[in-house]
Amino acid sequence: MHSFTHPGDWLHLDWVLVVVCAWLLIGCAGVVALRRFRLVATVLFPAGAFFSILLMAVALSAAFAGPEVAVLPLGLPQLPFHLRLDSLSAFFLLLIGGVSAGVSTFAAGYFRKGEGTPPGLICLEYHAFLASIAMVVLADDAYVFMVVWETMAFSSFFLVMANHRIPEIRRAGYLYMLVAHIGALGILLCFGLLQANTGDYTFANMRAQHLTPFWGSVAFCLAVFGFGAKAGLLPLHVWLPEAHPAAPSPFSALMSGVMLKIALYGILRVGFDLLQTRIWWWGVLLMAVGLATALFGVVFSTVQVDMKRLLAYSSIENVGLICAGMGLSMLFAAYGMQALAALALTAALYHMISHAFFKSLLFCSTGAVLHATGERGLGKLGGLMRYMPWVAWPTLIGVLSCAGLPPFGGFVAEWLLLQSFLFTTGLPSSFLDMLVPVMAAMIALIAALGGYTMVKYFGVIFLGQPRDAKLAQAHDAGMWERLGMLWLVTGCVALGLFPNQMIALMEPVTQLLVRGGLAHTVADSGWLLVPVHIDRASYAPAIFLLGVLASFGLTYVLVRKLYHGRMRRVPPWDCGHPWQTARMQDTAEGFGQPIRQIFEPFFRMVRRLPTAFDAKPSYRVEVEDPLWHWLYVPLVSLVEKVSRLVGLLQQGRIAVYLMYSFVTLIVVLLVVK
Amino acid sequence: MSTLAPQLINLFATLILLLSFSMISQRRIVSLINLFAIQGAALVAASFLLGYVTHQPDLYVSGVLTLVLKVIFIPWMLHRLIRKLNVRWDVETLFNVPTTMLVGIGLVIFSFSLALPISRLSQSIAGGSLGIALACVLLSFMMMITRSKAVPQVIGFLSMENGLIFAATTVTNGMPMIVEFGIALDVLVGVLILGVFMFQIREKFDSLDIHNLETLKDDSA
Amino acid sequence: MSALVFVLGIPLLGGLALAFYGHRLWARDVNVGFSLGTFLAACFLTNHTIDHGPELLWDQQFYIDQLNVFLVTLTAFVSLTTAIFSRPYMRVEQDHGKMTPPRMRLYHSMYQLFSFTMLLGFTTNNLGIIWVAMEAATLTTVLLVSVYRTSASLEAAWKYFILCGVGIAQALFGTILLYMAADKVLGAEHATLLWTSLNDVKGQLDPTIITLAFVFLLIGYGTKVGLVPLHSWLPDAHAEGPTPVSAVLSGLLLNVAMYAVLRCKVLTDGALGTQMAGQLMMGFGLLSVTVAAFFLSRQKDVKRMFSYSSIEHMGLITFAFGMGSPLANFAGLLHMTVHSLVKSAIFFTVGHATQKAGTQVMSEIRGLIKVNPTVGWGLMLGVMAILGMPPFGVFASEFLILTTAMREQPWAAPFLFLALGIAFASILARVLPMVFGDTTLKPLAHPPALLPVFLHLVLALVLGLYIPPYLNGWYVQAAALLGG
Amino acid sequence: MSAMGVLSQLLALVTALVLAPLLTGWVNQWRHWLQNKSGPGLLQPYRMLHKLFQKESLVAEHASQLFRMAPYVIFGCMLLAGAIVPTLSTDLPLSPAADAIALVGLFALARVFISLAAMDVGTAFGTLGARREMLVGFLAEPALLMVLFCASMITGSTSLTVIVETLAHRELAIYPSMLLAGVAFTMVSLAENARVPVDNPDTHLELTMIHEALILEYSARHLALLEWAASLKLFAYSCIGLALFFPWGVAEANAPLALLLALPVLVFKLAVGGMALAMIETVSAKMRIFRVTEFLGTAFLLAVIGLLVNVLLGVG
Repeated sequence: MHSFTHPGDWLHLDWVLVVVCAWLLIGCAGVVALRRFRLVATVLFPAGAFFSILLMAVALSAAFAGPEVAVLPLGLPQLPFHLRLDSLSAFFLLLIGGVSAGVSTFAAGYFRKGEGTPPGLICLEYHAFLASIAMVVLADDAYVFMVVWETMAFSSFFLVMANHRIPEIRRAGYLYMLVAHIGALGILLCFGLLQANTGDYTFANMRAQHLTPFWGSVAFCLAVFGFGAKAGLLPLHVWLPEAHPAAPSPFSALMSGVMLKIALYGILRVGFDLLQTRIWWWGVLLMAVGLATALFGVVFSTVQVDMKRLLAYSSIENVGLICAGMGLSMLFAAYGMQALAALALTAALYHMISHAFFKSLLFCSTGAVLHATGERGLGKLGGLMRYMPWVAWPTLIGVLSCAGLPPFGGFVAEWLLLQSFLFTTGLPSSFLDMLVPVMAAMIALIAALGGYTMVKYFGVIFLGQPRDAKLAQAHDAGMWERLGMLWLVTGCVALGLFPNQMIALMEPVTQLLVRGGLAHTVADSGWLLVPVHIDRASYAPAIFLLGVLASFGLTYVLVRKLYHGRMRRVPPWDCGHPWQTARMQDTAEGFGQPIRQIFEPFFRMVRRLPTAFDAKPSYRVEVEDPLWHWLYVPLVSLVEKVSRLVGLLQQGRIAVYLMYSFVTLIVVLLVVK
Repeated sequence: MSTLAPQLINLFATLILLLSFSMISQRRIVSLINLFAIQGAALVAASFLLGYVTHQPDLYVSGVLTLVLKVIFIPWMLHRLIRKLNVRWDVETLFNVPTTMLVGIGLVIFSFSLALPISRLSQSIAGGSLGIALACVLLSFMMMITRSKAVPQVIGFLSMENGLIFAATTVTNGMPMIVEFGIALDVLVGVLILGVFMFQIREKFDSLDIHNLETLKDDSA
Repeated sequence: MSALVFVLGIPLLGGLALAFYGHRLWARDVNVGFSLGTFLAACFLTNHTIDHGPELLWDQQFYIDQLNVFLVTLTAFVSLTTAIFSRPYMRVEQDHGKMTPPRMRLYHSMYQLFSFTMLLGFTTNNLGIIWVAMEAATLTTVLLVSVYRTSASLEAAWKYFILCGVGIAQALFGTILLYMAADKVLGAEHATLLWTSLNDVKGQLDPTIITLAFVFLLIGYGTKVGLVPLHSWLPDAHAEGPTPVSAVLSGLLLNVAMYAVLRCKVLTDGALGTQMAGQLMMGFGLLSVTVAAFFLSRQKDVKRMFSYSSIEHMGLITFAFGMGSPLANFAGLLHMTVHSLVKSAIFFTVGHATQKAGTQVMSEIRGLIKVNPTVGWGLMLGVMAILGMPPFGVFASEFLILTTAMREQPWAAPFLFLALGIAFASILARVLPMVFGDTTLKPLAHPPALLPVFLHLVLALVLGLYIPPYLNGWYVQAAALLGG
Repeated sequence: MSAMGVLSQLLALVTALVLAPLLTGWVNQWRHWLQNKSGPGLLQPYRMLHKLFQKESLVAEHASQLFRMAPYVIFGCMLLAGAIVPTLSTDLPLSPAADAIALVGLFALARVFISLAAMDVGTAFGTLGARREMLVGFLAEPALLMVLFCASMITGSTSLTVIVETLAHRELAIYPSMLLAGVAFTMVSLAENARVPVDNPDTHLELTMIHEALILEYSARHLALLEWAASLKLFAYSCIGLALFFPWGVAEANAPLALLLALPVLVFKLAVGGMALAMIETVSAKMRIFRVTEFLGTAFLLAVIGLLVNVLLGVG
């Protein structure tokens, strides 16, 4: 361990460790002040936010510095904790710091008295969660990676179980923990393979190993399985729509925004960095899984009626898109096309950081709405724009960015992704050449559907008339909550308007992973974002926004000047039907109905139609996840069947037990002879 | 005398094997206890003979120990127990007797084939008896499985101990003294505890049938 | 006059003293006193061994080396904490009328005698005495299991005695064969069952006899370890006895049996040279882990569930020792230590929970966190530890076992993956409703002694995050002793 | 940013603004002639715009600022679209700022804002229209993207000006992929501009209207801006169609007299396009709303097949 010299010349890694320890201290302080909710809300969480900003600053400066290594005295005797801060971890630390700063400030204003677990305990779990996330990104050997990886799952499990009075939340917590642990076991076995019989679990040693294609593929599939379970890739996604809505909103924001990215970081670290062998079908596998997850996620998010489940499914969609981008980059890297691999990887990284910002913003807005109205179902909300402008407008920016509309970060990520998918003329096998444009078509469709979902989300909650009388007393967000949301909004806008600077930040990461980068072409094109060549494609968000605003302002002024600006408030046109009520607006189910009709085979619908003889006719449609019935229910019944079989072993009769002992003796004697 | 001893040892061994067989097929408890006592006596005789032939005094001590325990005290205690619990009815087994006999023979063949390569190497004069001892152990093991009453199960357990002690004395001229004492002590205390249990089972289930000791199980739905 | 006299003397003395005064009110504190004395003596013994290395005592009858000295300390420590836990527990049991004064006397004296037999089993050098100690341990625990005199505890005790008696008898036959093999090599007059002498000469032992001997020994002591299919007695015995007894049974007695198997494995490996012993142990270990995992999902009684979890963990430990490489041995020893600590901690919290709910059926125990947060959180953290969540030591050893398994025996990895996954799913499914949610339970009269629980969990946490070099040296030497 | 470039950019803007209502008027005129009615005249759209700008705007009680801000945003987007699409010359300084994908994004932005504004009022018709608009949008947008990708696959670039220049200079080759893309493009533009097979622009019948439902609540200057934006959208779509499929006659950089020539060529092409559109409208009947998804689905598949054909034949 290095001596504690003057803080001026500390390594970036030391500063990150300072932030991590600070978070843990704040957590412990939370435990001390268990019930004093005011202290926790106004002192501890903002302190956490301050350290997040510090982490962001350190990450920014570390992005361009060379990799730093440190060894902590903790851990197994022969395997102390190895930590390493390279450009990939710096990028993710930047993401963590940025998002957690906003979410911590929001969380400061989020707590009310006497709700579920004491705020002090939540503060501990929250900051332990943050600390473990930051450490996962620094881990440089299998043991410390697994320890902090499962501590992350462990602490977020308690966050999900914050108000465990409700049975559904307990069920969600259980499912979440189970899938997280199964995934962790998968990762453990993958690391077991990666160290290839050397017994040395450090990543440096793993990088030096050259696995045979077979064992390399087994390790990669285990990694995709393990990290996919945490990221919510298709077959293992069932926990995400249960767990994220169950957690209090600021934490589901952090889980959706940051934790899913850490799972994808895992795939990046193992797939690109640790495994030196590159095989082309790995990319195709990742792309296929990614796109299937994305399509599944977006289709399901359109038909949800609970706002947090809608966002959870939308997170699944975005994770799928990022995975597809990574898969394409791996495909290019396998064929040695560095430039295109870098383009695809930059698209994936850009999508990660923009999704982190706008998804946390949307979850924070649901938190504010939930606290103001106490209502989570979309069916009972509406018209909150008038009562909660400070929440509505930032959410509008989040919605536009999530829908991938031009001036914001979401569009730049989608733009880069489409560019990388489009220019694939050089792939040797014709089948792949054919496959990639089809995937580009799917990405376009998925992005468009994302827009559909977001219009439904914003329209049903904030616009129109309040569908329930008590919505009128909805109070706007507090000072802390506004501050947190504004921070996240600036993040989204900055990502949208200054892509060149962001891509310059991602340059070291792509250089590290695929030894190629976009920086040189992007750097010298000033305002224009030119990934490959000026003639190929270019996009200048600032000029684009300027154009729209200029024409907006010009028309506004000209119309006021040439004509007039008189306006009068009148009741809306009711087409001769006087009893227009708020309930006549489109409900959440209604808005999702066309998608439900088009993508019929995707869903497992349970309809209860009213009959002629009903005293109180009611219509209910429940849309369930088909995978739950195709994969999980048979799996559970299989385990039950086998355990019933095994149960027969313990019948209670002593003679039978003696028989077991006798037969084992005879059998083993025969075997040994 | 030197040539006579191995034959005598083998005689005692076959006697013990015969007794084990008869105990398996025996239906009445009182005669079961007596057979056990006779088996104990044969064991004592074998150890005295071996002690005399190999001039090892501790074999005499182990013989006396077995005599006191296995021939006098335990049978007396079991008889008293049966009189007090007035358990006099016959002992039905789970499988009918012929099948148990067939299985018994199979076991004997198996243990002989198992012990054959070893007994050739043994220097002690009664090398061959290892197979017989193993057969006694397996037979009494099977007896415990097939009996559905508490007392026969205990007797099966004790005759297994007899087989083991016999193996120890014949194959390696007895175990070190400290171990002999330990084994004897354990067996004694074990029997005492089993006696206490039988009282409690009798008092709790007012029958010594093992069938009502089957409540703890996991195969229910 | 080394510390060994006190290590063995104090519990023996305690057993005898408490036989007369066990029913008194202050008997509980005397019990704790004796256990404390034993623990201090064990600490002295450990320091002594660390400074001077392994040594033979009292004309070679007792042998202390790195392997058994850390097990002695562990046993002494856990019996101390269990004694502390049993003070309030037994008082509540007495209030509920389940424990009459004569039974208290039996309980206390047997408790001390039981720890004496375990310590004897660890420290003796004579394989025959190990057998006698195991038999004595079985006898004492049979009385402890049947102390409630209910029909279920009676049945459990009967099965426990018969099955273990038969198992140990097979072990005796194995010891006799071992003695026979030694007799051939060392000659008749100074043939001994002393492990050290056998260890020196294990190269020349006759392979066929040793193979047969190891089979009998493995199946004999394997019954006591609870390896499937010899495990049938374990769930009944651990569930029916009073909770301190279950804690000590699950935590310590299984380690003694495993220690005996290890001693025999060292001799067999030396004699045979092949990996037969390791493969047998791996086979049994894997079978136990998989079968026990499937049993877990069927359980309705909380103590039965955790006893199956003990079978699973012992299976994992046997598998680790079966692999035989130094790292696997290290992992096995670490897992044995941490499993004892965490499993006994869980049994402590479960004890309090069952006393509060008045029943061991899990569906009637709800919302522990609401009734008594410390018990609730204690149980939650304990269960998370036993399921192998990282900050705790169980994860460290499972990490090593799984990765070495993936490296050396890739065929075993899917079984381990399946078994650990299903075990995690079933235990968490049962424990979560017990800990969280609303409840109708009422707090108890006597405040629970939860110091031991958190003491154990902190130790497990330390073993998970930072194994002090002092302790690590211990494990490495012990692992080297086991060879491979 | 040559002076010539700025001039051609301004010219493009002005022509878009001026010609758009004329194009709508021309199409309506032709439709009425084909249905042998004497139409309201070619300049009717200008008169309507002027009338609407005079009126006082009536805004619903519950409407928020978004409702009043949306028309300006939508008009701004459509104006920018007109500026980006190379109508008269390819020397447009603004064009590098947004390529084909950004153009599609721009249309999507306009669509989202109009839908949100429609939902803001809180009546049944607004939300109904918004849902249908988004339904059409989510299928049309990827189809349009695929059509533009076909062209960019051939020309190797997604920037519209580069596409037009390369296509214009290529000798007259028949690209099968462009044929498929052309059919897909016509279907998409019919749907996007609310033409007959998908939606009837004139009707206010609740069951059928999509576009009209969105602008139901607007009046006076807001309505005028939205109508103007709708015609601008039609103008932009037809210019994209011309740029992709009939690129000849568009002026290159620094060729002032070619710029003068380009205007009449554009007007002629638009006239022919307008007639074809009117012909399609009178011939086809309106589809049920749930048939629209199949209609747009086929358009999307056609575009994707066009893309594949492009890859298969190795053209471009």
